[in-house]
This record gives sequence, C-alpha cells and structure tokens, in this order.
Amino acid sequence: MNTSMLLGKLSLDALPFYSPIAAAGAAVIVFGGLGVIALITWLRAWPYLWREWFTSTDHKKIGMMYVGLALVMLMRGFVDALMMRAQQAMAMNAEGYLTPDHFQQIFSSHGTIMIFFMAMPFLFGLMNYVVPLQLGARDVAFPLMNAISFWLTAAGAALVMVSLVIGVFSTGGWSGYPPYTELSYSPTVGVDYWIMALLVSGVGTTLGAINLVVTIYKMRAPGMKLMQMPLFCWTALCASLLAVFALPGLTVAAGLLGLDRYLGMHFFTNDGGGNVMNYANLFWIFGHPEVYILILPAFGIFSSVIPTFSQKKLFGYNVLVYATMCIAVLSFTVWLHHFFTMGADANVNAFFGIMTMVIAVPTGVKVYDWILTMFRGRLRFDTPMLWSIAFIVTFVIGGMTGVILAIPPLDYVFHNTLFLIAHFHNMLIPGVLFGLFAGYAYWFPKATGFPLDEAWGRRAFIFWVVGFYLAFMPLYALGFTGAPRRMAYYDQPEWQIYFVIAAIGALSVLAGIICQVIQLVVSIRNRDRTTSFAGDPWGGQTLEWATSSPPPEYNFAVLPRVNSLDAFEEAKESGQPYVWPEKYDPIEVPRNSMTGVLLGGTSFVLGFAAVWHIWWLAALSLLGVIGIVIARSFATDTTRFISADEVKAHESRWRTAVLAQGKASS
Amino acid sequence: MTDQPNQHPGINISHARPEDGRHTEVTVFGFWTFLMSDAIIFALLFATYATMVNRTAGGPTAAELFDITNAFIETIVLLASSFTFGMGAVALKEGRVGGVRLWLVVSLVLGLVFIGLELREFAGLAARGATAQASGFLSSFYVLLSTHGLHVLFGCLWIVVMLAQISVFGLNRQVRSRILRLGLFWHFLDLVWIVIFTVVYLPAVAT
Amino acid sequence: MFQDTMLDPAGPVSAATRDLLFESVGLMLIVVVPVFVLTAFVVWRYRAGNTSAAYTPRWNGSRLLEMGLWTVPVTIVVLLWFVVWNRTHELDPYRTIESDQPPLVVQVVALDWQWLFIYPEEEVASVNRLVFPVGRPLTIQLTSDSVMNSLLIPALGGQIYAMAGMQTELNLKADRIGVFEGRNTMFNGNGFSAQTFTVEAMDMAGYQAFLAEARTSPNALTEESFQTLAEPTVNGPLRLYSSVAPNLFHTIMGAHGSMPHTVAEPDMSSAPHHADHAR
Amino acid sequence: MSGAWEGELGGHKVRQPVAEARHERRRYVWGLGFALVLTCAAFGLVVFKILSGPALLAAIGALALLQIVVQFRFFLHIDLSRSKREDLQLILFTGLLILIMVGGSLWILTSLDQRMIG
Ligand code: HEA
Ligand code: HEA
Ligand code: CUA
Ligand SMILES: [Cu+2]
Repeated sequence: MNTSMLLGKLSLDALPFYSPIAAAGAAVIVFGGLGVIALITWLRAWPYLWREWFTSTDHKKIGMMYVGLALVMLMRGFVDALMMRAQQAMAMNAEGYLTPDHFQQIFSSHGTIMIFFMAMPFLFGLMNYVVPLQLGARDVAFPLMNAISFWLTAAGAALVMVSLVIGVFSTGGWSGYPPYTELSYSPTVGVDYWIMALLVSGVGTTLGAINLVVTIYKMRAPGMKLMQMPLFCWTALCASLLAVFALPGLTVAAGLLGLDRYLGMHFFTNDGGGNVMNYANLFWIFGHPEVYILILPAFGIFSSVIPTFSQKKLFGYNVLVYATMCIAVLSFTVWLHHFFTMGADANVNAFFGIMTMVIAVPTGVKVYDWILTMFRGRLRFDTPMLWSIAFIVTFVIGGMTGVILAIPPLDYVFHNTLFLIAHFHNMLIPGVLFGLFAGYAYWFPKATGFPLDEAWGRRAFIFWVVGFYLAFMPLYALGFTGAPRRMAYYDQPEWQIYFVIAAIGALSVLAGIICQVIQLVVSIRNRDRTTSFAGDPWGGQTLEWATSSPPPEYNFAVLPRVNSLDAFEEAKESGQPYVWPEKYDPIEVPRNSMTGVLLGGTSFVLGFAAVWHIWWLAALSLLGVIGIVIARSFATDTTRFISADEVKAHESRWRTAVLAQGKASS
Repeated sequence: MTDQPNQHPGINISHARPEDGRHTEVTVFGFWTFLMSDAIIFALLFATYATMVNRTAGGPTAAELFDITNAFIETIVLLASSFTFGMGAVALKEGRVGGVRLWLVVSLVLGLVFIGLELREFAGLAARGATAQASGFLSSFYVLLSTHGLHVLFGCLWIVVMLAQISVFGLNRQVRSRILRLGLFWHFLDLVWIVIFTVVYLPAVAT
Repeated sequence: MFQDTMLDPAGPVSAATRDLLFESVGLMLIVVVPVFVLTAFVVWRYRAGNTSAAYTPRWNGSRLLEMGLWTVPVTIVVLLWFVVWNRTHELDPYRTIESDQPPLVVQVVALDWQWLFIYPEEEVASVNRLVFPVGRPLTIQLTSDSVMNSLLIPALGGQIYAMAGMQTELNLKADRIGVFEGRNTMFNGNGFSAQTFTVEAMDMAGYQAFLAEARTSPNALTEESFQTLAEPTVNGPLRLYSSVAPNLFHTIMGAHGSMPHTVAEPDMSSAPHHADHAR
Repeated sequence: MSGAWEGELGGHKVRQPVAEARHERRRYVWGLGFALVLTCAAFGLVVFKILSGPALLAAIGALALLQIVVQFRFFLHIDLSRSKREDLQLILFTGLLILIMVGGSLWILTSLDQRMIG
C-alpha cells in the first residue's frame, strides 16, 4: 500500500466494496448513525444531551451511558453471532454466503466486542450506578475521571465500529495471536484497529477500575465496615482489583505487538529472535483474570437478587466474601491452561491444571450458598429471580466442562474445538449475560422510577433459555468429533444438522431479544401507571433502595450511618428506615465538564490516525490529549452547591411518595 | 471515615494540616493503585526482557554492548534527583515556596540529564548497529528502557506544570496534593531503575 | 457421528483419554447432580405460594453446614489432583509410547494451508497424507514454515502446536487399521477450514506399498521445490516425493531461527544437537 | 479550599511542621546514604569481580531488594504504622502478583524453550 503524507495509508480503497455483504453492513452503520444524528437534530436534543449527559460527571448518568453503549454494541455483537450461525448452518462443502475473509472479521469483532465493549461496559455501568448508592456515598471518588473512563471506552468502541466502514477489522480473533497478526501475515489495517481500540479502552477501563477501588475503600458511609458492605460491592471491589492488575498484561501484549508492526521490532515475529510463545503468555496473564472480571460482578448481582426475592437473608455472607477473594487471587495463577498444548513439560501443565481446579471449590461453595439462601425462603419468581435460577443450573454445566478442559490430557483433545466455544458461552451467557439481565431488571425501576414489564420479560426469558441450550449444546457434541473453532466451512455431512440446530437456537435468542425490545417499549408506554417515586419496589435490603427512584443527583441528603450488614433491611426492622431531618445543608457536587468528551474524541482521532499512519494528525492529537489534561489541571471552581431549599424540595416530595405508599413503617 | 490522623505515605504533609489529609488520603490512595498497575507493566517488561536476552539473532549480545560506567552515572543522577525531590518535599512542609521551586528545578535538571545520558547511550548503540530492529533481545532492551525513560520525561513535564501552578496558585491545597503525588511518581521511577540496572546492566557485564 | 473420534478410539492415547474423561466426569457428577436436584427441590418447595413450607427469614449461616459445603468439593478436587498429576505425566505428548518396536519418526511441517510429512528414515515425503503401520508407535516432530498451527487427529488423541523455528513433539499409535481425518485447529487465515489431511493406519504390507509408491514418484523434495510447495495453497492435492534433501526439516526450522540455539548456529546441518534428531 | 500555606503559617501550627521537617530531612539523608552504599556495593561486586556466576546474581538481586525496601522506607514513607496499612497491603499484594506473574512466566517460557529444542 502506498502512503501519502497527508492521508497516510488512507484512500478510497478503504471503503468496503470488496464484498456486497460488508458494504451492506457498512451502509447500515453509516445510515443508522446519520439517522440517529438527524433524529437528535430534529428533536433539537443536542443541547439537552450535551448538558445533561455528555458533560455529566454524575456516576448515575455515566453508569447509564455505559449501559447504553453496551446495549448498542450488544446489537452489533449479536448480528455478528447470527451471521456466523447462519454461515455454519449452510457451510457444508464450502457453500455458505460469506467469504472466509469476511467470516474471520466477524468472529474477531464478535469476540472483541462482546468481551471488551459489551460485557465490560455493561458491568462497569451497573457498578458505577449501584456501588456508590449501596455504599451510602454521594458519588465515586473521582467523578471527572469517571467520565473520562467512559469516554475512552466509547472511543475504543467507536474505533471498532469505524473499522466496519473504513478499512477492515482484524481477522486474528479476540486473542490476536502472532505471528498470524504480524505485519508479514496480516498486512492490512485490521490488526491495527484491534490494537488501538484495546489500548484506548484499556486506559479507560484501568482508570475506571482504580476509581471503583478507591470509592469502595475510602467513600463508604460513616460507620460502614468492609465486612458490612453488600456483596455486590465486594465483587465490584475484587473485579476492579483484577482489572487494575490484569489489564497491564493486555497493554503489554498488544503494545509490543504494535511495536512489531509499526517499528519493525522482533517481539513476536517468526525470525529476528522473536518469541511467539511470550505473546500467549502475556495475553493470558490478562485473559484469564478477564473472564473473572466479568463473572464476579455477575455473582454479586445474583447475591443481591436471590435474597431479595427469597425474602430472606443471604446465606453465608462471610463465606461468600472469602470465596470471592479466593477466586480473585487464584485467577492469577492459572493462565497457562489456555495453552496446555503449546508443549510445556508435564510438571508445568499439571501444576496449572491443578491450580485451575482449585477455583472450582470456592465457586461451588458460592453455588451452594445461593441454594441455601433460597432454602426455607418465600420465593417470588419475578424476572430477576428467573434469570438467577436459570443461571445456577446452567452455569454448573459450564463449570463442569471448564474443569474437563483443566485436565491437560483432555484439553489436548478439546483445545480449539467447538467444545471450548460451548464451554465459554456456557459461562458467558448464563453467567455474565443472565447476571446482567437480572441486574438490569432489578435496578431498572431504581434508575427510571418504573419497572420493566413482567409478561414480556418472562417471554424473553423462555426464548433465551431455550435458545441458549439449542445454540450451544450441539457445539459440545461437535467438539467431541474434533470440529475446530473459527471454521468458515467443513466437509463432514453429519455435522450439518448440529449446526442447523445451533442456528435455530440463535433464532430463538433473537426472539428473546425482540421480546426485550418490546418489553422496553411497553414499559415506557405504561410508565404513567407504574411509576413509583418511593424507591423500594422489591423490598430491598441494601442502601440503594433507601433513596427515591430515580435518586437525586446527590444520592443521600444525609449520609446514612451504618453499623450492620443489610443496613436498609435492619433499619426497616427497627421501624426507622428513612431519616428526614428538619433542616438540610447545601450539598457540594462536581460541575459538569467537557474534559471527558474532549479526551475521548481526541483519543479516538489519535487511534484512527495511528491506524492509518497519518502521523501529523497522530502527533497533533497526542499533543491535544496532553494539552487538555494540563489545561484541566489549571481549572478552579470545579464544584457547585445544590442549595438547601432544592434539597429540601426533593426530599419532601420523596417523603410524600413514601408515606403515600404506607411503606414508611413496614 | 477513619478517626486516626490521616498522615499519608509519600511526602506526609498532613500532620499539621488535617484538612489536607482527608482530601489527600483519597487521591493518594488512588495514585498508589495506579502506580501498582504501572508496576505490573514494568514487571511484565522485565519478564519479557529476561526471556529475550539470549535471542540475539546472531547480532550483538548484552555482554558486548553495555557500558557499566554510563549505567553507574545514570544511577547516581537518578538517585540524586530522588533525593533533591525529597528536599523539595521538606521545603513544602515548611511552606518555603522558594525552596520548593529551587528543589523542583534541581530535580528537573537532573531528570533531563538522565534522559540525555540515556539518549546518548541509545545513539551510541545504534551507531554500532544495535538498533531496536536488530533482534528480539534489543527490541526488549529498548522498550524496557524507553518505557522508563518516557516515564521520566513525563515526570519532567509534570514538574514544569507544577512550577507553573505554584506561580499561579501558590502552594494551595490542590498544588500541595499534586506535588505530593508527583513525588510518589518520581521515587517510584527510581525504584524501577534499581531493577533495571540489576537485571539489565550488571548481569550483562558480569558474564 | 462419533466414529473415529475420542469416543471411538483407534489408539492407546485416545482410549486412555476417553477413560480419563469418563472417570473425571463421574467424579464431578457426585457434586454436580445434587445441585440440580437441590435447586429443583428448593424452588418448588419454597415458592411463595406454598405457605405450608418452613420460613426462616433471618437464618443466614450455620457453621456445621458451611464446613460440609467446603469438604465435599475439596474432596473431589483433591481426588482430581491425583488424577491430573498422574495422567498428565502418563499422557505427556512427548513421551514415547512403550512398544517392542522402535517408534517411527515422522517430521511434520505446517504450511499455509497444507501439511508436509517427511519420513527421515525412508527419505520420502508426502503432502496432506500421513501413512504409517498399525501397531508401531509414531513420533511426530513438528515445526511450521508459517504461523502457529496445531495438529489434531481425533481418532488417535492428542494435539500440539507447530511453531516456526521450533520443534514440538507428539507421540501417537494406532491399534486398528483405518482411515481417519487429521486437521489444523489453530486459526491461520483463509485456507484454514480446508487444512485437513488423511491419516491412514495400515498393515505392514500396506505401509510398504505406500513407501514403494512414494519411491516411484517423479518429485524430489529439495530446498527449491519446498519453496514452491510452501506457497499458500487451499485444498492442495495429495502429493508424494521420492527423495528429501538431507536435514530439510532442520533447514526449515533454521530459516525461522527464533530460538536462541538455532540462531547461534545458522548452519543447521552441522549443529550437533540437531544431528542426533535426524536419527 | 484553604489558602496558601504561608498564610496559615502565622497560626499556632508553625512549630509542628518545622520540627517534623527537620526529622524528615534527616530521613532523606539517611535514605540517600543507604541507597548509595547499596548501589556501590552492587556495582562493586561486578566491577571488581568479587563474586561470579549464580552467587553474583543472587548477591546483586539481594542488594536490589534491600535497596527497594530502603527507598520505600525512607523516600516513600511506607512503614508498618496503622495509618499506612492499606497502602502496605496494596504494595504487598502487588509484590505477590509480580512474583506470580514474573516467576510463572520465567518458569513457563524456560520450560517451553527447553522442549522446543528437543
Ligand atoms: C460476553 C461474551 C459473548 C456473548 C454474550 C456471546 C454470545 C453469542 N455468541 Fe459468541 N463469542 C465470544 C463471546 C460471546 N459470545 C467470544 C469471546 C468468542 C471467540 C471469538 C474468537 O474466536 O476470537 C465468540 C465466538 C463465537 C462464535 C464463533 C465460534 C467459532 O469460532 O467457530 C460463534 C458462532 O456462532 C458465537 C455465537 C454466539 C451466539 C449465537 C451468541 C448468542 O447466544 C447470544 C447473542 C445475543 C446477545 C449477546 C444478546 C443480545 C441482547 C440484547 C440486544 C439486549 C436486548 C435489549 C434490552 C435488554 C433492552 N460466538
Ligand atoms: C465468564 C467466563 C468464564 C468463566 C467463569 C470460566 C470458568 C472456568 N473456566 Fe473457562 N474460559 C472462558 C470463560 C470462562 N471460564 C473463555 C472465554 C475461554 C476461552 C477463551 C478463548 O480461547 O477464546 C475459556 C477457556 C477455558 C480453558 C482453556 C481451554 C482451551 O483453550 O483449551 C480452560 C481450561 O482449563 C477453562 C477452564 C475453566 C474453569 C475450570 C473454570 C471454573 O472457574 C469453573 C468453576 C465452576 C464450577 C466447577 C461449577 C460450580 C461448582 C460446583 C457445583 C462445585 C463442585 C464442582 C467440582 C468439584 C467440579 N476455561
Ligand atoms: Cu515454541 Cu520455542
Ligand atoms: Cu482461563
């Protein structure tokens, strides 16, 4: 490719006319994006969005933006999944409608998006929204940094989306193994997009994780000891610590790969003294903890949902806390299980296999504790609870196949086959995704004031569970026959029926998603009937329910004093759940700031310029990033006060709502 | 939330200034968390270097390349700058703006001298054909060293910004807290350097 | 469907792997089945509608029960440790399979997107086709002339990566005559899906016939003809070579000299530790 | 937000920081001394070939470790007092992870290197 000073490697060839399907995809993105922009303009919503959302430093709004970003990326990831399932259902004897090159981009973007731009933002969104409320805090420790984290994540996601329209995406999978991803084998910009997207969003995620760690350590309500935090905060703490310590692995792996590609170095090349094995090592030092970063907060959600809907206390709080810590620490000791088949000697393989199995113990104890929480309860089967029950049963199957993979001689057979794909979807969908859905349904009324529609929620649930089993159980079977992952077509006629069943499963999931969209619409339409400002729709046990729905910007007019676990539940038992003092003080909150958006935008440009080797632009935006940070450090007057009258007005409105519900004394 | 005096690791200015302490406690803890994340990056680069030393692809080896005198001078310069920064911190505690300025400038100069020495070393190596592209070993050497070097450069920029902020704001709470974090950062870089000369230079010369 | 897979093993390695699978799954079911049963029971029995069931809203722990909860999985996992430690050593892919016959050494080079099999003892080679006598252990040495590959033969078991400039090893054996499929499982680009090869476990006569056929092939595998072969090819033909340049396998490895050893000795054929590999 | 530092120096808190500063200055000087001695020891061992082979590596490794502890103690003010416990925990935890990651990587990659040569 020839490069120019002005545009680097960028030219008209970058547009996706290499395949009609890719061009159609690009068109959807472009016109969809333009449509959204037009709609916002037509509604004259820009000033509102800018003022209330884009420049906001309120952890609740940032949390919701994270979830919104995740839902958008989910759609993209799901379209990818459907395309793959359709391809494999048809692809007997190199038929199918996708070229291998296109198929490869799809599984790479599916994996990358689902892990980094769907699951992580979704979890960070929920944690952002819920953790300060559960801690009885006014905000996270560093509100502005929180906004920056979000916008950097969004910039990374935008880079992935742009690759669909301008240029191509990586074909190296979400793990991006060299030497395949080295310049000599992947000369296009795809891998560069992948690297830049991960590096940019990685910075955001690290900052976000630091923020949560500090919030949990230092911002708890007066009196709240660590062992009195709700379990979700514990899992958020452990997941954040994992992110702080694991993400460097990704940064180093992707960064060194980038240096190979950009500066001709020899970290992972086939020649010049490169060592491809070190990439696998570095990547999985990050990659394994990563899957626990995803699952731990989900565990926390289930630990909030199950007791609430069992109308009972959580069983074995201490044990659950220790089990969470165990899992977090152990997850740093097992990474080699992703490359048992690289050829390390039996002592090494056996050691890491054994360490991996140890994790099954604390996880199993958690499962038992959830069951015992339901034991002798009064179970209400609202949708969050349904997701939780489906999780327990299905997750155990995935855990068992995980342990199978942890036995090195068995992994020699199953590695890189569809058995592995089935294992991890079996963890990610019933574990992470069902957890996210449970949390979404559980905290939705907190964030908006009205609940999600139950009937459509149940329908979605049925389609999802059935769809999951149909889509992934056949892959276990295929794994036994040695069917490999990332396969665009095959020549074994007897495989096809399994792929067809899997495609039907994906369609069922699609039906589930459609139900969820309808659910959202129906719920919004019915909100006049269902809205409740009082704030405690489920009979919750933790502090986030001790505010109005939606909570005011400052969360708590008076910071609650906490001296027990399940503070809100205890307060209700003692008959004094709410405190409404006579007099309120003004409350200091951070002002809005456009630093986050600016940094996100500039980083996006930086990433894009680097992908296309437009060096002048890259240098300029790098200076921009540094300049923005320095300029911001000179800002004074970064907070404002909410007046006592305003606080009082809100609190008395809320008080009226609560009293009207007759809940104040229950 | 804790009732104990909030003195904080680092430059420890809060004995006399309790209201600083509460604010600083949170930011400093966050900064420590960041530093620890950064430490993992360095640790992984060290591990990479250690597994790459022998991958010289027929090119020059560590023993042939490294000059221990230069490494020693660099070490002393960096150690000295760590010390002068400490003196600046003491001046900060005593509230002597002039002292703070002076010591910050001295540390800055020493930091720049260090970067200069490092660049001179790189140029010398490159002149002998030992570039980052020459072998896996040299790639890992350059990346490890320049990651540290870029951190020092960043620290220098930060010092400049703090000098400017002292001029604009005086030693107000924000500025003090930032200088405190900058100090942590600066000392941390010295820690990393200890590992660098122990892992990179000394074994190479010893063989 | 499961014919000639690990569930229908054709050799001792895959048979041992299957036994190991059943054994470990059996162990795990001891703790997993109760989860299903208990969940179903609890969900049914303690539904809100059933007011006759016990209800203890403040019950949040029990020392004894918690101890039990840890013991059960710990026991199973400790049992699994022994299984893992022993079997990982027994089934180490590098371990030659005991037999009264010496192992047949085959050198494998992974290409984009084909497989080259060199028979150093016989000085012949074949492409996309691995033929060997039943009952005699195989020692497969692997390298790659391109990106990372992974060689898997489900009927015989095992899988190991092939990496440029390096040599890995896989020991397998067939106990029955048959034609199986082998493939690359490590994604490596456009031709990945078609990168399969046939595996033919033959009796001695069949194997001899294969060698004879190879020897009559007009093709010779030299360093030059290897370069042609190594061109990226999807669905490449089966091919035989009647001769192989000496030490070709190590020459190919040396060409990607990334390992410390191979780099220091550019002239591969004279390197002592490679010489004894050629046997 | 409080005003400039000098402004409040006029108050009754003056003596305390000054005494503390003197104490602190002494600490930095001690720290510098220790660090210089340890550094020179490490370089000296190598330059004057006092030890060699694994013994040398072990010795300079130990000196480096000692110097890290010294700098933490004297420059970064990390000690065992209660108020710094959270930071100390964090640092020790990081140390543990570094040990796991670096030790694990070296173990894995040396094992692989050995087995790749045959
Ligand atoms: C969190 C992670 C995640 C999730 C949720 C999924 C979900 C799905 N995945 Fe994916 N997948 C991966 C992570 C994930 N995957 C990874 C990491 C890879 C490896 C990539 C690689 O090889 O490198 C992979 C690879 C992968 C493959 C390639 C296999 C191969 O290599 O041969 C396939 C094949 O079909 C597949 C299918 C599916 C399907 C059908 C789903 C579906 O079941 C589910 C899809 C649906 C959704 C995700 C939900 C959509 C929900 C909404 C839109 C919300 C609705 C609205 C409201 C709530 C308001 N996945
Ligand atoms: C949220 C995601 C998630 C979770 C939670 C897990 C959890 C586990 N995973 Fe999984 N895994 C992935 C996501 C996940 N994994 C992904 C994405 C990959 C592939 C990446 C790629 O290659 O693209 C992968 C790959 C992967 C491999 C590599 C396989 C290969 O590449 O060949 C292995 C091997 O050991 C493994 C093992 C395990 C184990 C043992 C657990 C355990 O933590 C499970 C523990 C849980 C249970 C065991 C169930 C409950 C327990 C009981 C009821 C108690 C009693 C049970 C026993 C005593 C057995 N996983
Ligand atoms: Cu693989 Cu060396
Ligand atoms: Cu893992």
